[in-house]
Amino acid sequence: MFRNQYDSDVTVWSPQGRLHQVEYAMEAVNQGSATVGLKSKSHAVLIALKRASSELSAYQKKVINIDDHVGITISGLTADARILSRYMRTECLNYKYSHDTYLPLNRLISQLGNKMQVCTQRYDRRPYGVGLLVAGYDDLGAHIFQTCPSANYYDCKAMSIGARSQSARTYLEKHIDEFPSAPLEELIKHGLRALRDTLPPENDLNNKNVSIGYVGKGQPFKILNENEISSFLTLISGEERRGGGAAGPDQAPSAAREDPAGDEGPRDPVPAVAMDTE
Amino acid sequence: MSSIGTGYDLSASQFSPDGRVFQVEYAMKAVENSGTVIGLKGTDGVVLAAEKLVMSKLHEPGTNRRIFNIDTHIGMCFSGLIADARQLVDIARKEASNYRSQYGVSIPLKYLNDRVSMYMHAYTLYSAVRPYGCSVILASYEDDQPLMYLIDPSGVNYGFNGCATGKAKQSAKTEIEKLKLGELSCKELVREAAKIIYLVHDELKDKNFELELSWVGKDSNGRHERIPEHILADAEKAAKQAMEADSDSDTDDL
Amino acid sequence: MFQEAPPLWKNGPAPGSFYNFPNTTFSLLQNSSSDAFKHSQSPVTTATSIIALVYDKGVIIGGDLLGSYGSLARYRNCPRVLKVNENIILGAGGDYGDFQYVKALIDQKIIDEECLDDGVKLKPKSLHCWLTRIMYNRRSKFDPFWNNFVVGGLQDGAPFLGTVDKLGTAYEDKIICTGYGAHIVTPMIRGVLDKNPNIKRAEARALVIKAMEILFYRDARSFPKFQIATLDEDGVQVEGPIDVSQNWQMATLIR
Amino acid sequence: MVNEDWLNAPHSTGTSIMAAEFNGGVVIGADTRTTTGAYIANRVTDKLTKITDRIYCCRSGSAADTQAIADIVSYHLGFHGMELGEEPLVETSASVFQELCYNYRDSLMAGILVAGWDKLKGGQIYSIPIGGMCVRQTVSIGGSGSSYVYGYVDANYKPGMSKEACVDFVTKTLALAMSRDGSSGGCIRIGVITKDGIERKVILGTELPRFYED
Repeated sequence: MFRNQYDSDVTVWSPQGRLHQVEYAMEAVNQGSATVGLKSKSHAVLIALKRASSELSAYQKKVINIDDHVGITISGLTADARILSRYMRTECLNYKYSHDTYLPLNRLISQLGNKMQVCTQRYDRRPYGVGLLVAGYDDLGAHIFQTCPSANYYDCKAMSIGARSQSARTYLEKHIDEFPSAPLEELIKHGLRALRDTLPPENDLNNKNVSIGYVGKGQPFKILNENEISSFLTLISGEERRGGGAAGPDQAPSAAREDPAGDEGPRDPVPAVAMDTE
Repeated sequence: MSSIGTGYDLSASQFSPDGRVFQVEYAMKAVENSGTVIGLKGTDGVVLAAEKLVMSKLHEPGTNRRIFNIDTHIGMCFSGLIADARQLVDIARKEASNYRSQYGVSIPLKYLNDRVSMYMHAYTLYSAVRPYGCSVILASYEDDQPLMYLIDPSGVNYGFNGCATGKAKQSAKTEIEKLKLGELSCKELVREAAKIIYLVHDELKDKNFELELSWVGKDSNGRHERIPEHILADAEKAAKQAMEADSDSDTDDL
Repeated sequence: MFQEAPPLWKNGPAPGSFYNFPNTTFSLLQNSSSDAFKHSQSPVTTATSIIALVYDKGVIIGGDLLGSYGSLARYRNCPRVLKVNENIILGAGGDYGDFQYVKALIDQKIIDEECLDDGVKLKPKSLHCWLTRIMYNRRSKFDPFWNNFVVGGLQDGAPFLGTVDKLGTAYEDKIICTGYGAHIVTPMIRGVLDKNPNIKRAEARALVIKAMEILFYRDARSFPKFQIATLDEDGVQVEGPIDVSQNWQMATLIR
Repeated sequence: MVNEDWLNAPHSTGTSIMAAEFNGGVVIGADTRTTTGAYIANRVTDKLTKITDRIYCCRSGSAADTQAIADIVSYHLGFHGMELGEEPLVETSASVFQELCYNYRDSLMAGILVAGWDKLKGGQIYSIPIGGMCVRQTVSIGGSGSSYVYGYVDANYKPGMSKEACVDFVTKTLALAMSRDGSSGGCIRIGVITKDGIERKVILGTELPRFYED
């Protein structure tokens, strides 16, 4: 029933020096819908694809406000993300109460990292099954951070996580040099294009399934409403789509599990080597 | 490792029939999967160097550093899981802070080394936790005396004049043994350290890496600091030149 | 109800108990609300006034070096004007033991920040706010830190000057004098600044030196050796000990 | 009865204590009187208490409080010395004293001089009065008798004295204090702490210097 005998617990090292439970938790991030974060010198933008669990349900919230200077998007287990976001909110508030200023982003993330690490080392815990993209603006400028269930975190120029996010990352890498000087509107357009690349050809972005949040110099973190999203979507609607949605072989596993139809029956997870041991 | 897979290697609180604790040995494997770090003790200080492998061009350069400050006079670098290492950094900083608040002076490295070792060792005793997946090197300069220790996931520690851990620790050690550590100053060691990291870096398996260097000693007024930008650039340039010269002479031999 | 006394030192034994080894996590001096704990605290070894003001491009803080033990001028080298980091200078009056305790907290805060090495540096407003919180917190336990703190610094390039007292009352001003100084030299300094709000550093320094002289004449807990800290775009400078230049000439006019 | 308060009064080392740096170490000294109100409970007290081989403290205030503190600190530093593998510093010792005196300042009556020698900073003296502050001094006096001799100390202490001159200075200062302070008296106990450890002696009440009577 186990894939191997070393993956039962987070407290068990495999003979290769890997932590399978942590790697499986990393997979939970790939199950979530995609989300994109990118930044210029003055702004950090988060763009997320929302899912509805059924036709009758509302779309699941993906962008969460933490403080005036920080917001996050999530991919993975939403309930776990809620715990993390409550923690981040508390930390930001406490710092503001005691220091009369915003908690610098890198300190927030490093505290969060240490909180998450504890869950990767104890028998009575499991890793948080969620990845975050954190956008923020502080004295050091705009930031995009990525956090993982492994408790690793990365300071990114741009990043995408979630299902089929490789396509978005490809887009981001290709345009990475344009971001630093891009105005906010261009930044959002880049983000939307990157996100659109993760969709299969038959689907498209609309003002219901897209969430946009941004923060910047003199701009508290703001989550756009449907009308505002529509106006940005029209800006990229005429453009030709790239073939990102036709999942290449390299993304086959995550794309398959993304399929909500689920008519293939349960299948073995195929985890990538997700623990970066740097 | 004949006992692998016999079921005696699933818990840190379990010995195998031949008297080994496999979980600790497996944790060492995680260390060996990671970029190389070295520490060199000279006449007037200690130099730490790390090979930080770059995973993606979307990441900001100069982040996720692998060398940390623990106190003004103490530095720590690690190889292994960065998340685990950051937890140890946190513990070490708290130890240093508590020591100052109780005893009114900064913590001696010998004492800190004992405490961190004890802490890491405690994680090799119970099935409810796993051993730390990292080795750390601690370095300081106190009372005009350079000091360096290396702690393994087992909680075992040794004092060193020169040490290496991570992927290429064997070849790095070979290089370090060629140096006359007792005679070199920090300024000279900076170049040697850069050279060694460049030399042991595996270009085929890991494409990009960043070189991190720090020192603590006379040149930094007893503080543990990143190496100043221009000295770093010099050392890196010299290392690259040495590499090129090396490959040239290789072809000459043919 | 019996309550275990707090430990004698961090993670150490409580009075009457054995040494707990290791991993005991007492927090220092924890008292539950049901504890009847007598706080008869009043200051013991004390320091007197702090003089501080904003000049055109920076701030200046002055204070003497005396630790008084009642009326006994017992300790003649108690520095209480200091550099916190590149952006902040601090002056303190009141109980010297409490000051040393708070100073240790601040020093460690700065070391912690240096260790992070993340490019973010504590700013004067943040320290002022933090001090206000701890001062108010302690007065709410009826066990105040018996101090006046004066925080000076450069906040995003502009001079900042703020103060907190033992009750946690805090405010910012261009001129802040504590203790006897508030009564005796504020009017003199205000008079100068009213005429010219943008005095130069040298003038500000002369003003503080004059204030220390006046206080030496009229404050029985003052001392003729003091320190001055200045902070502006040229960085932090802590000078001293400086001697008060005294003039007793008028004594000859009295007969 | 003139005074019955001694029945309930605490034993207290109404005292004259002192410490002074010289070239090579420190000299510590104290009188030997312990009083309970006006009654002399002990006329040959030892107020120079060992903390480690090269660190001593001079106690003033409540005898019970200061003995307890000294016991705790010497236990703590003994433990610490073993962990450290070398002799604790004088500064460390003072810091441990200060932590106790500060944290329990509302319940303790203790004024302590910590003096000793370590290889880092040589001879050192730290004064920790009631209230729990701590400051290093080159010469320091404490206890009720000290009030009478501040002037003498200010006038006669010279930095870098020889051992003999320093012992003489400490002895004379204490003799003056004891002659004016009713709560101090008896003999003088002297300790000289250098890199070689401590050298102790007692000057009996009959042999006290009487230079000031000339």
